[in-house]
Amino acid sequence: MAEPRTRKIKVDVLARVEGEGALDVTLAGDEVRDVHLRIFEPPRFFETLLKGRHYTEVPDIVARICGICPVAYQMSAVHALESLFDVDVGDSIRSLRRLLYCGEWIESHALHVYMLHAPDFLGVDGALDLAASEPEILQRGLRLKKAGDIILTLLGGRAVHPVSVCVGGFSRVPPVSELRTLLEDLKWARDAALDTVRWVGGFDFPNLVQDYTFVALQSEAEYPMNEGDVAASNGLKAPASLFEEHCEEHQEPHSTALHSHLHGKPYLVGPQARLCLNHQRLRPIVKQAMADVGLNSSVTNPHQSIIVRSLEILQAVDEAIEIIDAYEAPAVPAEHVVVKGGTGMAATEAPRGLLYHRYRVNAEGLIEEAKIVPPTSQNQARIEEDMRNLLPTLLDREDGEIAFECERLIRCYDPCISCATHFLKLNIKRI
Amino acid sequence: MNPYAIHAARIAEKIQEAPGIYTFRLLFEDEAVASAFAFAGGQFNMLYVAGVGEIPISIVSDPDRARELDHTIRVVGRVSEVMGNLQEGDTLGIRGPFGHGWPLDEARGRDVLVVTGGLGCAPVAGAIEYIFRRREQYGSVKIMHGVKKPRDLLFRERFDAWRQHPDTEVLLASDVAGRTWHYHIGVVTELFDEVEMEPERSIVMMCGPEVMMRLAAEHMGRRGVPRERMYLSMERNMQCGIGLCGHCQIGPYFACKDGPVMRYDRIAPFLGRDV
Amino acid sequence: MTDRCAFKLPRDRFDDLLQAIRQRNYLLLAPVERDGSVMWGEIEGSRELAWGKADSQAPGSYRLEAGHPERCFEVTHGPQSLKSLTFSPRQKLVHVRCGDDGLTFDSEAAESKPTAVIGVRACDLAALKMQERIFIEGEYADPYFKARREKLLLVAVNCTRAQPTCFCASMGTGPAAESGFDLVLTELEEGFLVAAGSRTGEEIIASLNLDAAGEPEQEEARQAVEACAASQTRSINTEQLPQAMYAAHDHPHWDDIASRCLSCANCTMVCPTCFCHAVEEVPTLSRDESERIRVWDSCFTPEHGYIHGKNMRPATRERYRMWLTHKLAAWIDQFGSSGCVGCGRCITWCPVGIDLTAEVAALLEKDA
Amino acid sequence: MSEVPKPRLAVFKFASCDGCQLSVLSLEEDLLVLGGKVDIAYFPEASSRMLDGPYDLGLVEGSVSTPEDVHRLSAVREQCGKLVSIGACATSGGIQALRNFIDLDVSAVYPSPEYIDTLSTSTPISEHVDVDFELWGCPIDKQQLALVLGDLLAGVKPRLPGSSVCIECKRRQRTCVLVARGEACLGPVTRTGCGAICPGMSRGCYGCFGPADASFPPGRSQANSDALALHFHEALKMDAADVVRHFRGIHGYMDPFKQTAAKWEDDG
Ligand SMILES: Cc1cc2nc3c(=O)[nH]c(=O)nc-3n(C[C@H](O)[C@H](O)[C@H](O)COP(=O)(O)OP(=O)(O)OC[C@H]3O[C@@H](n4cnc5c(N)ncnc54)[C@H](O)[C@@H]3O)c2cc1C
Ligand code: SF4
Ligand code: SF4
Ligand code: SF4
Repeated sequence: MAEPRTRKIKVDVLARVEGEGALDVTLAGDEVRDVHLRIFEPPRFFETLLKGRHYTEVPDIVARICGICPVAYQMSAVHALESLFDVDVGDSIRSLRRLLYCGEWIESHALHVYMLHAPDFLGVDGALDLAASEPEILQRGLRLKKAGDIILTLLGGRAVHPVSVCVGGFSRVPPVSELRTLLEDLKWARDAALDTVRWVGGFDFPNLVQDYTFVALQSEAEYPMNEGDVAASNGLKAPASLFEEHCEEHQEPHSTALHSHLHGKPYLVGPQARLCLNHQRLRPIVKQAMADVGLNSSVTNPHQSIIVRSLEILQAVDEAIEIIDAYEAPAVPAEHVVVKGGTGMAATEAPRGLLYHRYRVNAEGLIEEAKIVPPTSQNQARIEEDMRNLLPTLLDREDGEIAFECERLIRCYDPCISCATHFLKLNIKRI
Repeated sequence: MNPYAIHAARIAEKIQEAPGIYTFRLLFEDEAVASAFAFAGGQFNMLYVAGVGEIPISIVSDPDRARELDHTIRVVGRVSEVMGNLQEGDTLGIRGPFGHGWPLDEARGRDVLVVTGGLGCAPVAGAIEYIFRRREQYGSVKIMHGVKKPRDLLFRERFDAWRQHPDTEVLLASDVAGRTWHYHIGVVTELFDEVEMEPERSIVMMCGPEVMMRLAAEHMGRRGVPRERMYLSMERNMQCGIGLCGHCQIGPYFACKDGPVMRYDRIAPFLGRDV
Repeated sequence: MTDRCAFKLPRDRFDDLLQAIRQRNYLLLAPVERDGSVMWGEIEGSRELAWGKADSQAPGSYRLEAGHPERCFEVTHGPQSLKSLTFSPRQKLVHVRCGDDGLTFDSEAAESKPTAVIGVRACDLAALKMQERIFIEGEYADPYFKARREKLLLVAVNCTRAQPTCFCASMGTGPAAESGFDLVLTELEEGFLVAAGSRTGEEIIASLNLDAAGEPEQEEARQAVEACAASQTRSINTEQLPQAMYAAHDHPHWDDIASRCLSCANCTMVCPTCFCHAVEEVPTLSRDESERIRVWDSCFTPEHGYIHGKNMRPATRERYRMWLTHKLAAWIDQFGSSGCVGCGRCITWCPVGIDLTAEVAALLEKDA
Repeated sequence: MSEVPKPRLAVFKFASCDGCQLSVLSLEEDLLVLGGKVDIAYFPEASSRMLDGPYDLGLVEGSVSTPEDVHRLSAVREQCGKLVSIGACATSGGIQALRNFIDLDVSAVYPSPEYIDTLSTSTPISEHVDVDFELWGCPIDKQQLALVLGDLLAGVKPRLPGSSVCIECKRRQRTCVLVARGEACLGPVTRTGCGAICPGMSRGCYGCFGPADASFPPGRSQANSDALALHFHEALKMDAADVVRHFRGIHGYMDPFKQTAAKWEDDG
């Protein structure tokens, strides 16, 4: 039976979660009564705005959903549309797209690791505070981020909202000689990424173990980015086109973000999920680094996500170098597209986790319906669950300390750099 | 020589002439540059403020003493504003001198009529000093200067000093009255009726807003001053100062290298026009 | 076409010519295909030229299509002229350091590498001559232009194919390259004719041991070039210039143009004689250093005619009028000849296909 | 010598994608220079240290799209000496201003609309408070940002060119995609600043730096988007709906793009 509520959710709405949020906690004595992570980023209604636009405009529009991971939105969108139009991009385009995505992973992860997360372990308010105490660390972080930016800029024209991605391929692909100019910086970045893993591996991690259901793409050939089935640690494995059958969204009264459940339960997407479900496909240098810091593929302490992210930087840098070494320019920058009406779906792995898009397109190539499920909204329910587990251990602390610990935990999930984390206002009601 | 080369100069003295108007006395840092520098009255320099930009500013000091370069600057916009905040001891850059100045040779033996408005008196000041130092070589000198408000009058002492020279008249006008204003109230062209002139032996030098100069030139023309003996100092956008950047064109002329002082008969067809 | 001592250069020896130039330590620049048009690109040999291609130009439109498979100069002129090679679109002028002890200025050195440009057209040579007059023959010589110009070796090509946008014949600048080159080529059915225009050119030809051209080849070349001139459909009636342009200052047709013109400045950017430039100040964030950089500018920009408190050319009407009046009238008074060499680039590369020859014709008509 | 306090910088966010704030963090070496020149008093994206105002310089990202935003913005204005809006959202309402052209019925899209507090429009900062400077672009250009910050901190009025993308495209010797490929390109009517990256990537400009300001000193844009629209229709054979979509994009809420799109919508 089609539930009326479910149907309503299907209406084209994307409640963006990156942005501002607050946490409302109600404690009744020793009991945690209510935990509400409130996201109040103003909704931007992308799914509505996409209606009536031409499919060729989609990559430029969805990029604007997030300035930190625009490539992820572009990738999920073009894959969804290509699956509808039966476009098969060749190996060369496929590897260029992977390279572009590597750029975004490096940029986004380096930003999170150095600028957002590490300060929690170093006892500073922000990474810029390191300028005086540990300038070489800060500089390494900025330069590592830049290594991602230069890949994005070379392939896409600029690091934020790159302009070359299109359905069928790229508007322009670089000649071999151009790509090679990246190698020197990337080789530096590989060393820097290794140093980063060692550095964060030595942090002091609060002891917190969570019982996660992980969801990520899984692909036989490679650590997942653009392709793969949707897999879960509970054993689920399904083509991405069936994502919505397993993961459902619903609106919580306290938030403009839609919450997702896998078979009715919260789940986690992101680096930890990817690692758990794909660790066999990590590159040798990454496996070695992981062993060196003594990390197990199932990372259940959210604070250690900083190590996983650092490993993924290494993975992306090392892979980028390999792609460039093997690159041969495709015969044409983009495959020819024959428009047809219908629905196309795809999921890719944004830096912060699985990102699902679905488009219904008419015969003229105009979008009739769009659905976008970003990673942060999927993690929402899971984050609240974490809070529920964390709070009982903090009950005897000052409100300020509780706030800090909660914020810190939320930051582990890299919801989006502007998100809840820092803007968080903690309201504790004790009754 | 590279015409784009800029030379450092130090502000030896800063004088506030009026609110937002300053005269800077500049000395080149490099002795070789200083001793090679020579200019004619009415020429300008490109003055440069680091990190901000370069603007054309007339040299108001005496061409006979080229070591000390005076520039009177009115704060109006981006570059001039920062310049106005510079202090004695600060350095700025100079490129110049550029352009063609006042027709001081041609004026020899003639009556000189100077018509200026607003800050337009500054670019002529050097030329006037030059004439007075060779007083006997020139005929009568009549200086007519208009301002919007009495407060806008600069160089009050200079006007007073000039007035003392033989066979010289200084007439001032202000659009509006003021308590200390003992001079004419009205626009500068009205002063023309107050002076005796012998049009056929006169030469006119004008500097001020373009409309004012056009009206004044037409007026003088009606009085019988030949168009080829009226000279106007023109203002245009100047990026290079040497006739290459194209911004300052007035018809077929480049205000920087063919001017800024230009003969009325040549530019009359283009005055008040945009090409 | 002036008869020079011409030699036959078989097609299979074209590369020898290029290598002879290269051996003299010149970098070779030639029109190579880039993103759907031809641009000056560095080549090593003749292989990289646009063989078998032909361009087709019209107002606001350019397409690179298949051409005679054995010819490399069927492609006429792309958006670039020689301008970008001598008057660089972006030229650093001065580096400024701001220390405690005041300012230090370092002028950028004027330097250039020996560069041979293959495939220069007659209109480009005429434009170069014009720019030389502006940049190095006036009161102030521009050292950067001069340094670049001195290092150029020019290999011209006589045009045997005119575009519908070309009107060099009416401006007296083409289609034959008359002077100002080191070598000149004419592409024929069987190979090329080559002639020298300078001592260096003569030396290069001498080093190749070529046969002198006979009358039949010379005749073929002459006819091809003449046919090219005869095929031109556009023209400007230069007889009444410059006065008629000045007189058209208040013509209502300017408003008509302004309704179509985008003020985008493409026409001035591709124009091989336009010389306007602005100087940008680019300081570091710390402000201890700054650079002054000269960039191509245009009378179509909002800033071009601005002086404090007044914009001399506030709207498109005045800007287009500035451009056309300058090109066709003021230029003659300034530099002795028209600023337009009839290459038609501004017609082809105007996004909306505004055609100066048509606009002039309308403006020179008596008021409608 | 007593220490002169450093100017205090604050960065505020309204409805946006964060890309423009990210440009601040992407300043690389200049970020450290900036950190040395100012006291970053409020910049939640970069630091959990959030000091109260007043601030000497405020950067505002994002558009006004909720009733709450309106109040917060006026408080922000009061606290900031100089206020600079950065990016398309802040200067023109951004891509989300496309909602201004549709009947946005929140109850139709949210299961429980009573929890969604939104305005039916997304509007630029300057529609609500005075701004001292606008830095355009989606996202803003890092070099322009550095120039403007440098000017403001040095007490210089910032100034950026208002000419078209085409100028930069030609300076970089790129092939015009509109002329050589017949591909729609908004470059002729879009303001320069991005480095003409779209033509550099062999595609048409989609206007992310907003309408070129054909007037100086800055004022209402005079870009002739009507003429370009007509050309799209006549020479590129675009239908009216397509013309509308081209001008109703990231800066669809800005005149003259807004008016051009409206005209073609009426005709179509
Ligand atoms: C020959 C000559 C002599 C002069 N002599 C004097 C004098 O003695 N005293 C005096 O006070 N003034 C003089 N002026 C006027 C003086 O040059 C201007 O007041 C000055 O240029 C104003 O500069 P600003 O940056 O302060 O003003 P703004 O109004 O900020 O800028 C005006 C100038 O900036 C430039 N500009 C405009 N738009 C842009 C842009 N987008 N990007 C970069 N630059 C731009 C233009 O060159 C414009 O003319 C003279 C002018 C000329 C031509
Ligand atoms: S036509 Fe315009 S851009 Fe060209 S040189 Fe003349 S003024 Fe400059
Ligand atoms: S004439 Fe054409 S190319 Fe020139 S500014 Fe106008 S629209 Fe642009
Ligand atoms: S070319 Fe246009 S759309 Fe592309 S980045 Fe530049 S301004 Fe934005």
